[in-house]
Amino acid sequence: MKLYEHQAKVIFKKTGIPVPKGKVVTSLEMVSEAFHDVGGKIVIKAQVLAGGRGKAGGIKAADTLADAKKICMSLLGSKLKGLEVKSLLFEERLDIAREYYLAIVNDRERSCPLAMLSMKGGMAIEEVAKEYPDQLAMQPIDILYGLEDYQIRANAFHLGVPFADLNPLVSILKRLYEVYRGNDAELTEINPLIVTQQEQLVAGDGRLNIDDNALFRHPEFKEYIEVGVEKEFKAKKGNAFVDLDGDIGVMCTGAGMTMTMMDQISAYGGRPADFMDVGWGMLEGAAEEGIKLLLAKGVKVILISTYSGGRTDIMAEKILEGLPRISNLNVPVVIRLQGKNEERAQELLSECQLPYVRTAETLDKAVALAVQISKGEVK
Amino acid sequence: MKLYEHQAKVIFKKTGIPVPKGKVVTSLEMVSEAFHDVGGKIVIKAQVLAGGRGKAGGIKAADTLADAKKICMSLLGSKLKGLEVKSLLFEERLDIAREYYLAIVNDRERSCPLAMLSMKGGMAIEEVAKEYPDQLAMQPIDILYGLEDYQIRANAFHLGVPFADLNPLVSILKRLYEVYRGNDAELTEINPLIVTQQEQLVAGDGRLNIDDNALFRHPEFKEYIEVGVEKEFKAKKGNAFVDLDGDIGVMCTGAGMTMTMMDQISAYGGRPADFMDVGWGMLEGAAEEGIKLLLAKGVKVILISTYSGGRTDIMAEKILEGLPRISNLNVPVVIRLQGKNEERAQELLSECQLPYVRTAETLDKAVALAVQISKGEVK
Amino acid sequence: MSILVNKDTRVVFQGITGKLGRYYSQQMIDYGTKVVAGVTPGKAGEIVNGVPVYNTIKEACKASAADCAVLFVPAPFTKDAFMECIDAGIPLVLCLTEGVPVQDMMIVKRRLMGEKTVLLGPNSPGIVTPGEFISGLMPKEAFISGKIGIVSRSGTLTYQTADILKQSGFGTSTCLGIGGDPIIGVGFVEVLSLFEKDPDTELVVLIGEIGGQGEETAASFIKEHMKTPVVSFVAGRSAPEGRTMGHAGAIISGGKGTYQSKEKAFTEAGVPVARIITDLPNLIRKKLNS
Amino acid sequence: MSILVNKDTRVVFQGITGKLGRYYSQQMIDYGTKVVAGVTPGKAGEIVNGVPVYNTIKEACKASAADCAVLFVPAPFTKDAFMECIDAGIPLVLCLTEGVPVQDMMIVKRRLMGEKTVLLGPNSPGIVTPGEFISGLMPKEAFISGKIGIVSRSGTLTYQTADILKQSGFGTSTCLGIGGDPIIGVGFVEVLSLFEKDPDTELVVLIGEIGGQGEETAASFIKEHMKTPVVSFVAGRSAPEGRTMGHAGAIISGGKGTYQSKEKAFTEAGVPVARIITDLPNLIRKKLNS
Repeated sequence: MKLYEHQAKVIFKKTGIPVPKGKVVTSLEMVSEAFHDVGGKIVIKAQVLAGGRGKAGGIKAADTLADAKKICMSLLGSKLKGLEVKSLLFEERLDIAREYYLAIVNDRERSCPLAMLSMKGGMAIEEVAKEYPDQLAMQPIDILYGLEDYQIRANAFHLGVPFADLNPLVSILKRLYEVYRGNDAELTEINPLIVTQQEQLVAGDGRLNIDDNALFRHPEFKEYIEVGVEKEFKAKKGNAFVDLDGDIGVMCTGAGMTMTMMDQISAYGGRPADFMDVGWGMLEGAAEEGIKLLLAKGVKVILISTYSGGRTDIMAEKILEGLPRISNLNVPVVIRLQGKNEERAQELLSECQLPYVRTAETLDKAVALAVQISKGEVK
Repeated sequence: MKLYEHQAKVIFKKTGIPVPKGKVVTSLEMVSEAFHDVGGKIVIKAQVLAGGRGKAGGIKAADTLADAKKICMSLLGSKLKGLEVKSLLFEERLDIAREYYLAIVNDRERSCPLAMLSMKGGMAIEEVAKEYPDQLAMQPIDILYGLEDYQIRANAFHLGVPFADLNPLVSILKRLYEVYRGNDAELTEINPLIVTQQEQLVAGDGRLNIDDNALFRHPEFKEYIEVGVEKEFKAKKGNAFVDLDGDIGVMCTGAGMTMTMMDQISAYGGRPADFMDVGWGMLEGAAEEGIKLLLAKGVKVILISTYSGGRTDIMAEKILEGLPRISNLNVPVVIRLQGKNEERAQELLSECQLPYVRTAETLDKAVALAVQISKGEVK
Repeated sequence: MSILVNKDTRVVFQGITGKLGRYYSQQMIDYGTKVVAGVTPGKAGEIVNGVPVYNTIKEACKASAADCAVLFVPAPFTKDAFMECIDAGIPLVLCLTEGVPVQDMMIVKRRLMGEKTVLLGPNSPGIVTPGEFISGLMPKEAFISGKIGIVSRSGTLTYQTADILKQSGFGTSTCLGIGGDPIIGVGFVEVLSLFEKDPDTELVVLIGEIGGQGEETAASFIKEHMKTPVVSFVAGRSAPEGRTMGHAGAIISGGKGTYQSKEKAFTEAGVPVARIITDLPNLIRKKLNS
Repeated sequence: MSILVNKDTRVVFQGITGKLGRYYSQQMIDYGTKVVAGVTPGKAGEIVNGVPVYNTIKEACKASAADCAVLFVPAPFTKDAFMECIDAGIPLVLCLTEGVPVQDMMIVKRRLMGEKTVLLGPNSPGIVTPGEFISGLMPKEAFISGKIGIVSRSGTLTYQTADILKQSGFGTSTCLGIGGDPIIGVGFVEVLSLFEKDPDTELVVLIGEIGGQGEETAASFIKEHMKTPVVSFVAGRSAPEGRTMGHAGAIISGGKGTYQSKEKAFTEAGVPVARIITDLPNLIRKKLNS
């Protein structure tokens, strides 16, 4: 899960990383109090989970309460990079002397955390990596020992960090690593880390993405979870759901199988409406929930197709049990179930009397049929 | 530094280890409120840094407020195992079903932490080790990985821990390791860990000794430091001071040298009044403070003796500068300074006109002289 | 011949007393796989599916001379189970669990350095040597014995592939899934080098997916070190960037882990890439006849 | 001959720009020891006592081919300095710092496993090969060249012992203090085995103290592996139980680490124990003549 800037900064502050004075605003009524609490000249930042907010008009300066009100009226509830702006962060405006980029991320290839440091703060890191690769220091971290001071110093000297910044940088990057380890982060980033004219180092922005699989260790993040259709599906025992814009509703078990199904649909000229891995939920009625979700999206055909190491006979039972309960089921449902106990599964499907059910023996045939139906070539 | 039971339990609680409901009482005025706050039947425990408090009469049950008042009157300000009782802990009384011993300690020989677990809770661990060695499980811990669940389980099965206690024991011992690591402990112990009749596991007692050298990482313990003559001496740039009961005041640099001086005094029939390692303070006026401390104790002679890698000429200067400032100096001061720049040091000493100063060239001669003075054989 | 497992492999089954554990251990036994011990803390002395249960992996190994651990353990406890197995010195550990935290796996990988334990998973569908050894979720229906090695990053695709091969008359020597998580035990390269040494594996089918650099690394290994021919399929050709496709590992981000990059690497290494998975038999035939 | 250090040893001096660093590095240079580089973060390019200063140990080693690091670093930063030295692969690291936290040293000891770096200290007074190499706090006044090896757990006692020997005409091959902390780098055993291999060390004087089991372990090593004769002194015969005698390591607790136990172990190993330190020359004479 991805935390918003203001949520990340709460954790930064708790870990000892200096952050600017700030207030979250979610309605126009809060503007006046927040403006005075922060005090002086402020900056107003739209809280959306996307980079490049500044360029997109999501970050504005306000010198007066009237300014602040005007900005809030235009930003709150608007769409920024396709995302609704539900809250704003009012922050004190800083006098910037220079900026750094700091991050700790998962390094898949080395199976360890990776610290990143650059003096090109404020730029997107992908750009820095492309345009100034020699100005981006990357330090793999032995997770058993953590990030050592001397490692940070060596990288800082290499980049030419001014001596005055050395010790505070070491301290802040070590704390960022604490944030990473202490919260099971996949990524945490300060971009930019601002050095003010007064020589104070302050986190100008904050990113913190938490490993969903580790949320059991962090119940404190529960309140941050935003309900959406993907989360809802997972809560109802599904494995994963990604919304796409085609017309063939895909339901599968296994991530690889689901992607392969989408690939085959595309290769055959069809358009998948989604990525849906029902997983073990297929044995426990999640298929029914999945079909309802697909129907609500509006698809031309539903393709339930898998090759499973779970009992496909039970999957067939559960699917056939659930289908008649779905009152608005008005599109054909192509079913292919192969794998453990597949003979019994196919027997059950062939005995089924539901008019909208089509069966297929193999992946190939099932996809071909679904694509044909989506194109209106077959019913 | 050693924490009191009630201080240790505050940290236990913060780390998620269950502790009984309790209140600290430091005066008779607090008894009534504390008694009612804890509620019901209570136990009153003298807070002193010594084992075997129960047998020594430092732990008493109270069923009524009158009982509690009586017990407090007798305990507060009394001496227990030679230590003044300055505070009491009022705690709810638990119905004990069984007891465990849990500890994490430094394992010097293996250079790692050591977890200890026994079903002989409530006994002193030295006794358990001696009388029931097979009922004490010891688990060395790889400090890079920490204590693993499976290690605790294997030890618990080996000891015959009932299944119902298994998971809570694993959880509490892991948290005790967190206490150890998170607070730079030298030792932390729960003895006993009580299993109540209601099958709750609760820390009945708590010990937590912090590594003095790591206090810079734990400013929160500053408020726990009790001022005493030893601490005061260290604050005045001395290295270490241990109060003994002889009549020869010993002042040295280096722990090994100081012990060796004491050994040699004893071998020659004298009695050292102290262990005093002035350390680098010898170059910075700490000798003067040390002499005042020894005079306040009342000694027959002061022996300043070392062989140092620090500049002994500066040591001589500092000592000779400080001596005339000590108005109550009424015993002979034997001085031996060998090591770096010793020629200049001995020159300075030989030029000294102070009547109570005696010099010696070697360890042997200095000790012999001090012992003779202490016995009145020489002046 | 085969790699990693055969008819002599002796399995200790962690979590045998649970519902899933009972079912899948029985499936293994029915197939003829030697399940010699079970482990569930606190259940020592029980017998499940005819197999004695112990409290700890170490005890079970000592009593049964097991050389392979199969773990059915919930994700929050998987790291501990790995540590217990590595500590016990088990040569092969197989883990099906989904959802193990990434930082837990970083620690486990670090622990494996210099140890002899081979870890398959987590999130592996299992490993099969047809007629000799089955484990994990692998449905026996998919496999016939033969000379094709299959290694896959995806679970269901592993058996799907075996079935597609079977329909075309190709059997497998050993078939295994390395798991779809970002950090896993053995990767493609380790498995490929085992297949390369196996005289009875004539060709290897590699099933990759988008995300990470595992396929690219495998391609350069194949180019430099393998004589055994390899054909491949990479799932996710149609997946959009920046969205996690079910597997935590299956994501294209920052322009990395794309289908195009993987296809290019394989093609340069002389490894044909099937456009759709059902094309694999054709590619195999061509490769074997060339 | 000598152990660990000689006239060819090349020193990088960490903390050379501080007041103590300037003084003690100059002492070394005056003695003839090769101080080839200094390190203070942020002071690269400076010259102190004629020695060029670098920002990091790695840079300093690369530029100067140093093979020994001498650390003058405050206790809170000592662990980091150790890690930097081990990472740089320096063969010998010498650390005088007092007051390093025990858990920091546990991590350092773990890091040293399997590495070639030999760590002397922390809280070591240094190491001397008379006429060739001096370091740490060692006062040159105490040493003349000879055939006695000295190894000590205490700082001041190290040179006190050398001086007592010198007064009786005995010179030393190499003299070093391993440090009085509970957890240290090399212990008695490692040093004894080096002395055993040194043809020019005819006898070893071991200076122990109460606390820990280092002396007992040394005694059993001597008994089993040493031909070179050893005599010893153990400080703390008159110390009370349960009180820390200055060194965090010097404490008798729970009946462990007593003088009696150490004296017994040495006596059983054929190592005479001096009742007072000034008896050492007599014991040496007897031992050499027997």
